[in-house]
Amino acid sequence: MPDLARFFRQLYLIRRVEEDVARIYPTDKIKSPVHLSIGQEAVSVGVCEALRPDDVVFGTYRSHATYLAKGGNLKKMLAELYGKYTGCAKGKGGSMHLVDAAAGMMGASAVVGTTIPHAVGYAWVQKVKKSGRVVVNFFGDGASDEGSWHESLNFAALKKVPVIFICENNGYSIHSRQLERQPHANLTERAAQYGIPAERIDGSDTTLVYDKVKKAVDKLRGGEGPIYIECLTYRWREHVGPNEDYGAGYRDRKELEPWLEKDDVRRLGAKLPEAERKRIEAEVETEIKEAFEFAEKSPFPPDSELWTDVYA
Amino acid sequence: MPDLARFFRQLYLIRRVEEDVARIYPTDKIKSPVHLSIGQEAVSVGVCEALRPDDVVFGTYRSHATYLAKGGNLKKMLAELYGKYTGCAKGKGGSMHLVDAAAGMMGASAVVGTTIPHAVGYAWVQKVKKSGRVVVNFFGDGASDEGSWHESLNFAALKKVPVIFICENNGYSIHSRQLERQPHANLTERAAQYGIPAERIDGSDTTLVYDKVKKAVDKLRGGEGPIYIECLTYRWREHVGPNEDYGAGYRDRKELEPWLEKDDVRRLGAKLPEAERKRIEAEVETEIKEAFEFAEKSPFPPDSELWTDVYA
Amino acid sequence: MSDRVMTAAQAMYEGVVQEMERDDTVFCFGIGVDDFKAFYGTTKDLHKKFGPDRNFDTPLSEDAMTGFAIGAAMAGYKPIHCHIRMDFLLLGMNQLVNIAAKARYMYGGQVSVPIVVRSVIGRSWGQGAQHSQGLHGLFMHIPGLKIFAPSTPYDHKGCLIAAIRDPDPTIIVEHRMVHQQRGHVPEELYTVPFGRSRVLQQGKDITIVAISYMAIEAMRAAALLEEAGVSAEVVDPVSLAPLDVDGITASVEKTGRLLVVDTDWTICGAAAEIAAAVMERHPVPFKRMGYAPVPCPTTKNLENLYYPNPKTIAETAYQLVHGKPRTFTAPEATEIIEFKGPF
Amino acid sequence: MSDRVMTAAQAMYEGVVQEMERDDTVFCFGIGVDDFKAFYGTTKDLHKKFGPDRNFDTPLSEDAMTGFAIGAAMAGYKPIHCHIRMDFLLLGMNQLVNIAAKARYMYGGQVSVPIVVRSVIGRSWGQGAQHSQGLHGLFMHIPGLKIFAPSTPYDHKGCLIAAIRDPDPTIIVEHRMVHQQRGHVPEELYTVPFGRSRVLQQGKDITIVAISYMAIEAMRAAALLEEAGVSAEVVDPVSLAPLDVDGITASVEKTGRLLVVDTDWTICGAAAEIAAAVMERHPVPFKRMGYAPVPCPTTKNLENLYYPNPKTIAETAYQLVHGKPRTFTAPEATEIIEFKGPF
Ligand SMILES: Cc1ncc(C[n+]2csc(CCOP(=O)(O)OP(=O)(O)O)c2C)c(N)n1
Ligand SMILES: Cc1ncc(C[n+]2csc(CCOP(=O)(O)OP(=O)(O)O)c2C)c(N)n1
Ligand SMILES: [Mg+2]
Ligand SMILES: [Mg+2]
Repeated sequence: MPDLARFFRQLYLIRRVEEDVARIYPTDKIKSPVHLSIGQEAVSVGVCEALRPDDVVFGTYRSHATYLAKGGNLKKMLAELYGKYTGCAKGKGGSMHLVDAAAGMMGASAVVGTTIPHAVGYAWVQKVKKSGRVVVNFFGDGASDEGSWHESLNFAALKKVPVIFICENNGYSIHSRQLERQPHANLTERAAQYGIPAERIDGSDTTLVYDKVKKAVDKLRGGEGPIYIECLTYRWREHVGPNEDYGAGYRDRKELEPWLEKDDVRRLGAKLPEAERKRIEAEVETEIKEAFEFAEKSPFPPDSELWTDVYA
Repeated sequence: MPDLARFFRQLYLIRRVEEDVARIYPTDKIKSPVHLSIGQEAVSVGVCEALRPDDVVFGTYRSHATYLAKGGNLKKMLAELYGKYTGCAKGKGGSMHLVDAAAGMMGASAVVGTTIPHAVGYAWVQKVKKSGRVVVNFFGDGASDEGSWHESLNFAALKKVPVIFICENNGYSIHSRQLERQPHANLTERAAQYGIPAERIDGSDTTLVYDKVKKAVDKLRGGEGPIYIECLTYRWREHVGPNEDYGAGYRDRKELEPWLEKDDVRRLGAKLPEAERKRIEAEVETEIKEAFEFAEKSPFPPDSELWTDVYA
Repeated sequence: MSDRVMTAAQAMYEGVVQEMERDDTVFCFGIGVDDFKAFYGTTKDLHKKFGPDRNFDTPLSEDAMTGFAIGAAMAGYKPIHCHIRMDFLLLGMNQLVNIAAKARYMYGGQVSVPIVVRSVIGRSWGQGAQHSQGLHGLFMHIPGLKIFAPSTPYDHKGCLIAAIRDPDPTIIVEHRMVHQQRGHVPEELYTVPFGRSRVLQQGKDITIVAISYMAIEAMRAAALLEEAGVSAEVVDPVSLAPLDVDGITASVEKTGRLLVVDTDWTICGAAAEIAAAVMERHPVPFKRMGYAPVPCPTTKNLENLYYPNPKTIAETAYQLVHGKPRTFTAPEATEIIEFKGPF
Repeated sequence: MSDRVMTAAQAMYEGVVQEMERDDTVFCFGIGVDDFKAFYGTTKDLHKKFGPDRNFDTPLSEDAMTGFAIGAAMAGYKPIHCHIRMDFLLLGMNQLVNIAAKARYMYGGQVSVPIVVRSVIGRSWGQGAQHSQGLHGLFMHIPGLKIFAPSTPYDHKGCLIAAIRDPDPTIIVEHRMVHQQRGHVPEELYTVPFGRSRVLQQGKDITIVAISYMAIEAMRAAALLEEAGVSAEVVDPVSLAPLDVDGITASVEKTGRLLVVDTDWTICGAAAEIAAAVMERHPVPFKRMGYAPVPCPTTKNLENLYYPNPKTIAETAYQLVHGKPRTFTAPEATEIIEFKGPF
């Protein structure tokens, strides 16, 4: 049963964390690139709410939402963005390499398309071990251009591994529209040709995403797989960095409008009793405030950390 | 108009050259791997007969048939197999890297799938120059597993370049059946998803292949492209080397039988008046004999050739 | 001619425009070349000037796009394939190493592959392990490839033009912090030769061979060393393949000491090669500096330890010259000035 | 124990069987591992013995299959990814360099990638430019990867077991001509240490450091040199990353001369690194030998010039020791005996 309050809490948390990241960014306290998910939160929340804690996700450089939706530790995430020793990767990874193995967030890569086969390999082990655990891979419409997409889907289908491919199609790879890189906007139909059940859905509808993924997860736990879901969504801010970029020339603000109307942070919030919504918001604000304070106060890693974690 | 005598001549030439290569192989005069096309000749002949001399083809390590069908020089091919200075690559390339730029055979690579994007790049230039020339790429069902296949088809379709993708599907990659590597035997359907007109045909029927390619070529000369044709065929000998390998355990000789019946060397030969067939055969035999003599008698490259052709 | 002072990025832009005007077969392509960021400004509006076939965006398909360039080059065109990060070349390695570097040889001279691969080292602003790599050491290993790594605006323009006109596959190693360096650039078309190093500063006590951005850091170190009474000769190899071993050795014969500083790892890298090649000819005391032998950390304080800098270069050089340590005080790091985020 | 004499390929087979018996999470995969050729016999019927999930064929998808191995390793399994040619690793470079080598670091220690990559140098029988390459120089350049290149049957088994048990990504550089070498192999499970070289033959006049098949050629050269009164110490690095610089330097300190011979190119290769690392510590006269700096030609007479051989190794060593040339007469080349075609 979808728990709207819980959905709202997660959406609100992610939105507000990223808004604050954007707000703080001009201070140069975060000295590394940030790729914000603002506008795309419903995909991560809908997907991860349908998962068990011991299920596993692989993300991209744009993974603040995925990390938090999967239950990744907020303090460690912000400390990581600040380059602090208390960060999830001790400051060595930054925003593009979020990881929280305990929460099932297995890592994110800054080279587009590279985690797709990782998810397949991880899922194959679950199948062999009959663990019942499910693996999800988040990637974009741009990543779907890469050879690794074809090779990974083919092999996942061949081995029938319990992986869900979540294509977060926000219509752009940096400033290139999908149709500037692909002859047709038919990634779902392409995926289906590998014999993978594939569907294109509105990725701004958290409950819809949840329902689809929940059904997929149930199938996969029973030993079937893989499944592909293309979630249509929209990136509200610039590709990288804290700002909007509707003045840059590659897209018009008009494109944003329908997505603003479908914003589930607002839509789901409005469905909750006001007192409950306010309580959740207050809780989340406190959590965020504490996490930023934690990040601010934490120390940078000692020099010796340069040399650790290369070889075991 | 398909010229059956010409088809037969080309099929017979290729078949007989390769049979003689196989016959001579145990003498160790050819000290490098040979991947014979015996059984697959109809694809190369049907395709290349539909091309103009200034059209261009890119092949694979299994390209004896492609090279000869495109009009590559036989003497230079055999000299190349013998490692001689008079070979098409001066002995530096061997059987896996046949090339005859003057005849439009632009080269063959031993790394599977690598020439697919070359054909796309070459064809793109023809489109930009409006040269009217068409490019053909030969590759296998195995090559279709590679990421370069996906990336190349996507880009060719996006840019609408005049390239014909000829998938020579002989059902195997070395000893692996297609269905051991792909969930479904539907490469044509996959190709179609890129918006490429795609068709699966019997690759043992030279005239059929010719007709299909002829139509494709006419379209492409008019500026449309690309086109994909999957030609079903069968490799009669072992993956590499001169022998049959039905005793190796991975396939049964029964599989070969229908292909023997459809053998166009025999079928087309039988359609010709006997005198004409005999005359063609005799001519070809002389040509082959002379070419082997040429290869035998030619010198090995001088030591100084080690150092040439690296930088211009 | 102070009106001809410009950044290295502007020099690249000027060079490519002039070559595209001169030769219709030259074209640029790669992710983002025709967007408003325009590949660090170096391909700005080339599609408007020369048409959409001569400056175009691509899907994320580094493997096939490298093969596409090779095919276009085989057909007689001159592709300039642009990569915003050198790290992404790893996806094109098979085409670069197994085809581009070998095609003419394995096809017995019948085929040429005159591609230009521009790739930018993305150091600065917390790029981390996968967006900061200089990997020229990998490509120097492969016969058949040519490599430029310019450090001055003058050489940026001259190397680009030389690469475009050359019949061999050429990789240009750029660096986004070098892109912002300013210097004099002649208006006319000119080429910089392959296989010729450049003495950036004469000196007599030690030869510092420094690559790409490290040439700039080495010049800063040389200034520190001068204050300490050490006269450093700073040599920029400019061309990494072929390498000007004779020119570098001549400098070492004069100074009697060698320090190689790279924007790459030293193990099996340019620093190993330059040291070994010089030692084969003229053995002297030497040292190598480069990335710490670890992946690049993101956080600034560790990143500062990861890279050689004017202070550590000066200290290493001083030790080599005098056989004893001396501590140098470095000026403020210029990194953030030379490239500020977010990407 | 003459009954325990076997080929290096047999030693690999024995090692993998024993490890798969010991540890259920170890599995082999790669093109052709479960066919009748069985990856040079080293994976023969493992799927029958251990089930189809523990020895399986794959599509031609080197990039994703490398990523697959990484994902399986992250999930706690121990993949052994088999490549019949080292040349094909170029298609997996992105996963190996950008992920496997960096994952633990960029994920702050939370993730390990204990993959084993077996890759075979395919020299012999006219393999040409794309099927004969040793490319270990590329991988040595990258911190985070470990590399073995054994030359004895003993080390083949011990390196494989060490690689399987190691928590880091390890590449094993094999050579199909070395696969046929015979030697004593203990029955029990044992590991060969990373970072330790092996003295194959003691000597006092010159240290010949020789890698993979070149260790075998160097032993043949040492026999020729002995007849000429030169006592060569032959050192096999075994572990290329980490490299036993101390061990190699100790040998050079004893002999006073160094010759490095590689089955790879020397520019930015293992030969450059070994020479530079030793010279930094203990400068002596030295030389490097490896592939001629060209793509590998197919025809036999040029191929003979492309590779170092006992004769050229002995001549180079003799020149280093005596400062003057001497011509050696080499025994018949053994290549065709060690690997005969067609593939
Ligand atoms: C292999 C590779 N090529 C190019 C890039 C540069 N790049 C970074 S993000 C990005 C866009 C990817 O688009 P998509 O997969 O749709 O994800 P989105 O950013 O829209 O979330 C590109 C091209 C990269 N990081 N890796
Ligand atoms: C990238 C790469 N991977 C693996 C190989 C080994 N290999 C050589 S030929 C071949 C089979 C390819 O099958 P297919 O494309 O169907 O062509 P066919 O041999 O059937 O004509 C393989 C796997 C290779 N040469 N290159
Ligand atoms: Mg996108
Ligand atoms: Mg096949």
